[in-house]
Amino acid sequence: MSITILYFASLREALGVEREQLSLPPGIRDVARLRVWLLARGEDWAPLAAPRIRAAVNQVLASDATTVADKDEIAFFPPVTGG
Amino acid sequence: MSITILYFASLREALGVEREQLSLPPGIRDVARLRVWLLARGEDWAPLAAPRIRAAVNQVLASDATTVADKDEIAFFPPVTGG
Amino acid sequence: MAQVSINVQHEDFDAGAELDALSGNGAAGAVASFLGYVRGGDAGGILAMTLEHYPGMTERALADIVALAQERWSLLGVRVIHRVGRLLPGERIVFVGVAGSHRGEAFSACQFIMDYLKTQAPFWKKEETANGAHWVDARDSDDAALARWRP
Amino acid sequence: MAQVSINVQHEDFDAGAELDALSGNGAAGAVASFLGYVRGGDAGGILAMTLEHYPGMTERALADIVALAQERWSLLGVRVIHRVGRLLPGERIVFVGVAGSHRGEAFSACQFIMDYLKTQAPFWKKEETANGAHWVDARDSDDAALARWRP
Repeated sequence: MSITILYFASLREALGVEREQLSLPPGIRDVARLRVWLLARGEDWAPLAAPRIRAAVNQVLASDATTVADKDEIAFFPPVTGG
Repeated sequence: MSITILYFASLREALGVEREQLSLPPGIRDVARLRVWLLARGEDWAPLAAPRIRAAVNQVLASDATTVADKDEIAFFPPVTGG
Repeated sequence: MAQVSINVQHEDFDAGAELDALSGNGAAGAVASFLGYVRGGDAGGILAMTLEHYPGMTERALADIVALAQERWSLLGVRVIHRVGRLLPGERIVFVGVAGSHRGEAFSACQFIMDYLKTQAPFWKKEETANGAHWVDARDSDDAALARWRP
Repeated sequence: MAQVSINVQHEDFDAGAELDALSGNGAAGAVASFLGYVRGGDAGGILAMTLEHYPGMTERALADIVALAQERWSLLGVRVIHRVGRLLPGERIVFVGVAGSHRGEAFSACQFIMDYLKTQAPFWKKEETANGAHWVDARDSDDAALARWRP
């Protein structure tokens, strides 16, 4: 399963990564599992663990339970501050 | 006691009067008494009796109990519809 | 202290310029505004609208309304323009703009001023249609809008 | 059907022209609007503000927010412009304008759209001050403002 992940704003800067293309092992079926898998890559990814970090799947706000599927575009970002 | 009375909008048109200078007899101490006295002048003044007609004394919204004094500017008008 | 400016006039005005002035070159973070127009087109076939007012009392009533708003909210600027005389469909009638540090107070104060203006400021509208001219009736919904600001 | 137009852009815009377009030459009686600015002057010594966004999702989120407003109120026109990139103190950031037949629905929908935009649309602000640059924190009061629209 191949997905794209985007990071924005302070999270992007903390991780030093803007975008990743990843092949996921089977079983990463939702946002919660994806986040655990991403964090398991090492402590550089710790900023992603903050509870305030939001997720979007295919450009729609997502929850932990939102399904992740092949070719999805997943984004992680801090609370928004526009307007 | 000498006062000025102004009439506005539909009331002005119904009465055919825009402005009056009047000398009032003693005892016309408030808006309620003034209205009764004005109405007593004849049935042409009946439009002034409608409960929806508002009053102002010296350019401030008034109630029946608002005092009327020498040289006051009194106004009668229908509910406002600006904006 | 908020900068307050109130005008009752026949002439039209430039709403964009009024908004720019309210922002104070960034001193305010938020500007909420309201514009009322003479409805035209299909809306009841209005040919023209004449606004009568009570000179002197109008300005005083508007100043009192703005002062009430300033007692309730911390505002950076308030601008009220109300036109009088004969206006055509599509023309601006009223502009109320409020500048504040945050949007909540700007929105609330702008709506408060409009609700009070609609029920307390001595303006009267007379519509001309193909069937003649008639004075516009006051709307109960305007009294209801006012009521929610009362304690 | 309300006329809806949404833009996310770096360029500035003419708020007065946007208001004129919303009034539809008098088809609408009421236009409520909001303008947000980069605060300047004394307000914390901001030298510049950079707005980052999530291209694609931003436009979609704004369209969803406007659609929600249209489900709640009968609107004649909605205009949303949000700027991105680096902006200086006093510059406009956001414009939301709503045209309706009456002021109540225009005010409510404008405030609703701003409250949702502030909490749901993927924009992020980074401030530059003399002490360096930092990301602006989300405000709890924005979540509170959103909560009152929920059933």
